[in-house]
Amino acid sequence: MSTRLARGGRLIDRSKPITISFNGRRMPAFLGDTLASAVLANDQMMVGRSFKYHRPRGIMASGAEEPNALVGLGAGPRFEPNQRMTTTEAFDGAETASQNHWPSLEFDIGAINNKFSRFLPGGFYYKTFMWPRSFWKNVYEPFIRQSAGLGKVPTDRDADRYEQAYAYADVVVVGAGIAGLTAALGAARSGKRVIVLEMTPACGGRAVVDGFAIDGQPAEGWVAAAVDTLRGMDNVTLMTRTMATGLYDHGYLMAAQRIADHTPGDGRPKQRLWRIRTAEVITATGAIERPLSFAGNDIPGVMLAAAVRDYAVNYGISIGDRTVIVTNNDDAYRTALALLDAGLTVPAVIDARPTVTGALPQAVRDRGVRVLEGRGIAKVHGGKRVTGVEVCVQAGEGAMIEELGCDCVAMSGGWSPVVHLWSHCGGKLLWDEARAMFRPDANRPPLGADGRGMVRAVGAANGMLTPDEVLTDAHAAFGDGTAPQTNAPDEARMEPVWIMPQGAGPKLRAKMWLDPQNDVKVSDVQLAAREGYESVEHTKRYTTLGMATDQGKISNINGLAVLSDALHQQIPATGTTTFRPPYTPLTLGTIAAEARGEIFQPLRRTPIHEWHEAHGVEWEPVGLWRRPFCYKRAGETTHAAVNREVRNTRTNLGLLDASTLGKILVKGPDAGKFLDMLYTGVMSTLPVGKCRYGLMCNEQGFLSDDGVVVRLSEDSWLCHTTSGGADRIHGWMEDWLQCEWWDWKVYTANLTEQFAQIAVVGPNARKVLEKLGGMDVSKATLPFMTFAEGQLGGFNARVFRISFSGELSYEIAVPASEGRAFWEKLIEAGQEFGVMPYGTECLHILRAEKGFIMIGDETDGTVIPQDLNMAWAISKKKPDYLGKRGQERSFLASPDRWKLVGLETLDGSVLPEGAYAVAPGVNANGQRNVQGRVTSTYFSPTLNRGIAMGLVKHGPDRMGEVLDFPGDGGKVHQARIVDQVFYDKEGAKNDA
Amino acid sequence: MKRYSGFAVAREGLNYHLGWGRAWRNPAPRKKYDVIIVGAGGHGLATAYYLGKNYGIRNVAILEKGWLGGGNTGRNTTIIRSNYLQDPSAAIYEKARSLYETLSQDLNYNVMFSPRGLLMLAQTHHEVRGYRRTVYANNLQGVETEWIGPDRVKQLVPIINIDGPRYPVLGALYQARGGTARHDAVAWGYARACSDMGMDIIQQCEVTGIRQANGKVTGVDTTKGSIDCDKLGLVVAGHTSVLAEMGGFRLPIESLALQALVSEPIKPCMDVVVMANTVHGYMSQSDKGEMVIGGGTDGFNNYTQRGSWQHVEETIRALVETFPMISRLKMLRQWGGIVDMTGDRSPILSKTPLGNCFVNCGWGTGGFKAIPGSGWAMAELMAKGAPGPLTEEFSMYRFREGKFIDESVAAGVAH
Amino acid sequence: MLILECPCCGVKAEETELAPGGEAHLKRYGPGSSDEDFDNYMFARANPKGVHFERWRHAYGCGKWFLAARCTATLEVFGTYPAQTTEPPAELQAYIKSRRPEWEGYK
Amino acid sequence: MPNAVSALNGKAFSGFAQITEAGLQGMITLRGDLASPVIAEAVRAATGTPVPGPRQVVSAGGKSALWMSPDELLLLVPYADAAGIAAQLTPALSGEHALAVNVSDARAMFRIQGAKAAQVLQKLAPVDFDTLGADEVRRSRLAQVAAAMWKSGPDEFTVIGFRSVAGYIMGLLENAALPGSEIA
Repeated sequence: MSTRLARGGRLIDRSKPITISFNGRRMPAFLGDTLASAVLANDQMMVGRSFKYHRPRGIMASGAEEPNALVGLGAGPRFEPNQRMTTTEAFDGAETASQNHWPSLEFDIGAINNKFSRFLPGGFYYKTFMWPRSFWKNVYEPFIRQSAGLGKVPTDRDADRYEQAYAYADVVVVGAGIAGLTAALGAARSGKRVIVLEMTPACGGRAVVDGFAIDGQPAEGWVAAAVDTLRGMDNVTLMTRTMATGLYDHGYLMAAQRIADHTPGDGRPKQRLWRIRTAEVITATGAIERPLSFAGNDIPGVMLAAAVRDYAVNYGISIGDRTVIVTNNDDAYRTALALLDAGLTVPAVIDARPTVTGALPQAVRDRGVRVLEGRGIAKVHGGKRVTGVEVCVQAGEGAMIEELGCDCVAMSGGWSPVVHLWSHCGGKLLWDEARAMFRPDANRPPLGADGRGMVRAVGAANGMLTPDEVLTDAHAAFGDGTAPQTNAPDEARMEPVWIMPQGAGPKLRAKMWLDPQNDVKVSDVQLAAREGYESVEHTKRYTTLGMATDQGKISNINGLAVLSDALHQQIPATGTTTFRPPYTPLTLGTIAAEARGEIFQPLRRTPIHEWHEAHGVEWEPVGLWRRPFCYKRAGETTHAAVNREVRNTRTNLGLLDASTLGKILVKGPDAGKFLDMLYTGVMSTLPVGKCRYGLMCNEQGFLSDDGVVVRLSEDSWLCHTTSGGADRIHGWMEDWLQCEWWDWKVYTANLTEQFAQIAVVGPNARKVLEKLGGMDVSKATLPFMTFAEGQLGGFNARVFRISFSGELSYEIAVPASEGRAFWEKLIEAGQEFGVMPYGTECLHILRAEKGFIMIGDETDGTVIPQDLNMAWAISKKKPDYLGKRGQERSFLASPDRWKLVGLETLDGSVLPEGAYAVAPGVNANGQRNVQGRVTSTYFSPTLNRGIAMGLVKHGPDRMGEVLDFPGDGGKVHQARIVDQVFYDKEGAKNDA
Repeated sequence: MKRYSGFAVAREGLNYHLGWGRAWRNPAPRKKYDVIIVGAGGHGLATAYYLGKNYGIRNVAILEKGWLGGGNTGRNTTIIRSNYLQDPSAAIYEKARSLYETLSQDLNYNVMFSPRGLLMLAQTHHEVRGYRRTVYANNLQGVETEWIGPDRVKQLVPIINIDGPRYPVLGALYQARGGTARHDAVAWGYARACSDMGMDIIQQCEVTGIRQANGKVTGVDTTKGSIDCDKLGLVVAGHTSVLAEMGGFRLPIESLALQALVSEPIKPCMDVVVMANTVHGYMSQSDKGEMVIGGGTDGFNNYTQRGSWQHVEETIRALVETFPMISRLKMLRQWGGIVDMTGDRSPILSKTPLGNCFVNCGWGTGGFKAIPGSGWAMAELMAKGAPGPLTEEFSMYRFREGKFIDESVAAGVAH
Repeated sequence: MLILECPCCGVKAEETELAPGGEAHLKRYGPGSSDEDFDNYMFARANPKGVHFERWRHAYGCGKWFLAARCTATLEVFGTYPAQTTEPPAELQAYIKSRRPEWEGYK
Repeated sequence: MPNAVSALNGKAFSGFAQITEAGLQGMITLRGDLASPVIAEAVRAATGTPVPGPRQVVSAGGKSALWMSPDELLLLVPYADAAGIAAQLTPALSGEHALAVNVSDARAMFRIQGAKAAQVLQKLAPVDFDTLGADEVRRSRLAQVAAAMWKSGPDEFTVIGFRSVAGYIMGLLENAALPGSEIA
């Protein structure tokens, strides 16, 4: 059984007991425990079920590479699935639950898959589940989805908050083991701005566990001193609990800092995502131990040798009473020594190497432990826990020599450098035959903005495995003088062992797990090779090797080796799969950071926004703005409110907040010439004080924006744009001025937000302005399409006598800071004239009744002004304007284009929005022919009937014709083609 | 070749699956082929497959510079839909969708087509207008879609936040027979079928030049020697411009990086595909349980298959806002692909200035869903040497006339 | 996630402060131009896998457009320069040549 | 201007740093050839300062001139004087190709104060504040909106953004300054 030892555990604080729960069982633990060490202290070896066969799964590792130990953590708004126990700090009251089983961890119905495992090899689903056809969607898939998936589904809104922050550095050192600390000290002493990132709460990495001396003092002491030195330097920032998740182009490093993961609900952000821009990255990310592939290597109790050592030294935990060690290298003997030091039994060390010499093995022999040379494990006994192993000759086919009873197997297949960060941004690897590993190829590093290498790997991450190699390599990164020295013994080379035993037959190979979470076995990879999935990417995708939540940290290299062997080629010929960010899974909330709720996106408010809110507004999002759609009175429907606003504006007085309209000042000797290029019409001839409606097209010739242009003075014009168009059009102007006509003397300024603009509309419009007083707004002084500036009711105002409704109408601009006050003044003064505010829907209906087009309704990016019968707004004389050439292309110049007309249903009903007018027959693809479509359609309270506008083939020549518009539920709407102006055709009202 | 079936799997199981043969051969290139397709992605393989199946043209080589299906076919978010606004798009995407319905049986390879239903959320009045218009168009195009209200959306997607503070869901464009398929399986299934017809799929074979004589293509130079052909089809997505350069012509194409990501797997919680275009994010749940997420493209030319981080961030924050419960899920893996964007964001299936050289490209961010239809139409174009009804609108010369196929007008995006 | 130094204000801006603007040095063709010239101006793009000249706007900064020479295969930035020019500066072209000897040069 | 109200009417928040909407502030956009002596004279007359160098802010007697782009300055003057000064600038610049316009109402200004003021911005702007000059204006973004920011005093930053998103900016700054979210 696994239990807490009476002493030891350098990371736990025995004076601070805590309690966690696992599947409802309360378990005592200590501050400093991980969830993994906490449950192991309580003999909970089995912690989950595998993905495919639902086999029992135990903790295998002690860090980020752990494939099995995933639990649901917390509850309700703090529930988090797939939490990795080996990297999650235990805290008092932590609730955890195992995953992927039903009804219980101990008894799981899904384990039936295990019984049929030989019929469910890699990729079996591609070969079956095809008949009958409908069964995939309705039967097979639901079953597969149900038994797949891992964690439970969160249901609540996240209770925690997250944030991000930017940081800048000359050097970022990733990993605070002895390699990282050595490199960081070198960089810091050379005066560089240094950031050190360590994923765990404590620094030191493996050295402090393996316990040799550095420069005469114990590794632990040396590490503590190095950390103190770094913390004491102004040019160094050292962050623990911070995972470098990904490296992106131009030295952009992403790092997730765990702030309140282990102190939930203390008010701090749960995590902070650092976006670090650095000139250089030093990866000191260490190495990951490889499992060995022998039958039953997935049974709970079979663990990585170094992990067994970590649990003993760091957490004072004995995984088992009797631990058999199986290895192909010397390092695993450190585990034997650690266990012996802890007073535990090591029945034997099974070493695949034919002859084993060297200091570490000798030290183990000296303590009376058998070292079985040239041996391997044929199979492991046990179901939910190891009970023993069968020893065999590694070179043979698995015949048993002896059986060893044990409750833990500590395996070591050697070490693989952690090359993820190096690879994320294009760094290449080389195969080091002597060390039997892929390691960074210093000649092909990831490139920075200047095209030169931006990453260097040091220490174990660079393939250096013995302490002295590591320190020498790390020191060389920046160091002057001599590298730190250790007293660690020399180690004999490991000898690669890809399957155990060498000659294992199919039966054994089908029980050798490569990827214990996804249940990928040696036999599956061999099957993929046999079937021609020869590319490593094919094999990965076909078998799902390395696609589990650990992303193959422990399984990839063994899988590659097995694949290479099956293809009879060298490992480098096979190559590796691509390493994708993030290194460990990154919480989505951390990525979204502050952008939630009210600050999810900017909300643009006009100066009158709050007034609308206080007066029954129903909002319409327009870009990032909110505009009043209508103002509802108590008990009023939206439809009724809109109709009321329309009728009142036509008969009395309406106010519209038009502040969102774009207002761009264009000034300079060449401004007129510039505007003549920008608009389809002529603006240079516009007299000062006059207004003119204009259209803008893109170079394609398609209509992109419209608005009223005002000549403010001899050399300055004010261009109104649509609400959505303001920034776009201003950018468009600057683009042409800066990049095409840079010798033209024109300056622009976007004044959109400088002014609040209010449309005062209706028969009583002039009356209310005259009541305010201060300016002569009479028909004589201020006729239609003119402009004046002055004082209106004590406000500095610009008054534009323009109309988008067909009513007598003024648009008045006042400084934004006074917009609210001016609006309220109009409301107050307007009472006697029946004033009411109106919204965008009323605005739309008013303009539609008058047959005015609306950008975004009549236009959709494929419509040209000619389609809208607006040739009158296009200058024939001008040699050029933006879009003119585009409009000359055959399809745009075609006489067969759909053109704008009015549409009136025969029964007075409202045509469906977006409906198409059908034509006889079908096209070559069997699609019904069409001859037009509805662009705007409303109920007109003024005319008390439906009115619409649409684009119809040869429309203007077909007045009076009736078209069919298929609507919803098979209903066909019939509408007659009519003049697009439905109301006050002669324009008497506007002229009042 | 051995037929796939449950019985076959069981039978082989008794023999530890030692009896399975290769899914596709791995031949050396011959001197000459009737047709060479460059690019063994879904579109290239499908083109070859329908050349053989529909036109009996089987002396075909498919050349692939890397490994088959290793481009965008194996990097996309596997969404299948045909609810496009414009007639030509609707025609070819619906052709593809309907072929997907029976593709597993046609290929004897389970591509796991899952018509689980697809929603495009309308979150502004502008989108409501655009999608209602699309529904009316689809009904006339023979594409089954419907407009559904917020309540129905909530019913189909219980985890969605209908009344988000910023963009309440006003309804959705719903295609019940839209869904997903297993992307790798589509490439592998076509490859197996092509190989079975005697076609040569030649991997690790990069085209380095295009040979021509008096205005007609005669063959290609490759890293495995030069190979002659009567007809050449370029079906290489993001690398089309590079091949076109070899052919001596330019295309209205720009190569951009598009990113996608998956979360860690959780138990089933979303049975449909949801696209939210106002906030630029779309999401479905794979059979493994991963939430499969995609977003927008970079705005600059890029061949690195590495996109810029801010697009991932934009997508995630949009989806966390739309599906608050995913906040504590974790991103497991992110990756990028190189998409080929045309001037109107619609594909090109066309003859080229070079005789007997045809191009199929410009699928941008939406190619996977089109694979069978694209292959079907391209095969017709190449076999007959002239465009059929499915391809005639997709000529590379449409831009000169200004005859665009612009899908953005319905606020729809081409994912 | 690119960094480009804005030649107008000197800020080393990151991509999120910039707006990309497509291929640089396109010659505008207006009325009177041939269909082919106009088509090429509007749509035909070099889209090279390698050295690319492109437009950027320092949208969140000084608001100015500028041009950049960048490798689309490695994202190496060779340099940035003002937009008011019809072709890349000679010294920049020389530098690119030194970094990419196989480059055919600016045409 | 008795009716004038700034975007957030002086709203304030106290977290690990003090956030304040600075109220009404006169601002004038001046575009032209910044090397021209005429411009230099006009700037002197308006703010009492010389023309700032690239990315520089210069101040005198409560007025400032900010370099916004190679052909654009932002002049900070008392709100009540802005319209008048803008009006005087135009004749002062006659004969010169230039543009001077009052934009006081198009913007909102914020102050962030406290020993950890920089941390608030560090969470929102892709800017290296350690290397930001004492008199340097940095135009960048705060999360999703444009802003100009500079170190306006010991332990104080000033931020200028657009008026319509003043509420969003305030929300960002408050959130970033929440107690407990200090960076180390």
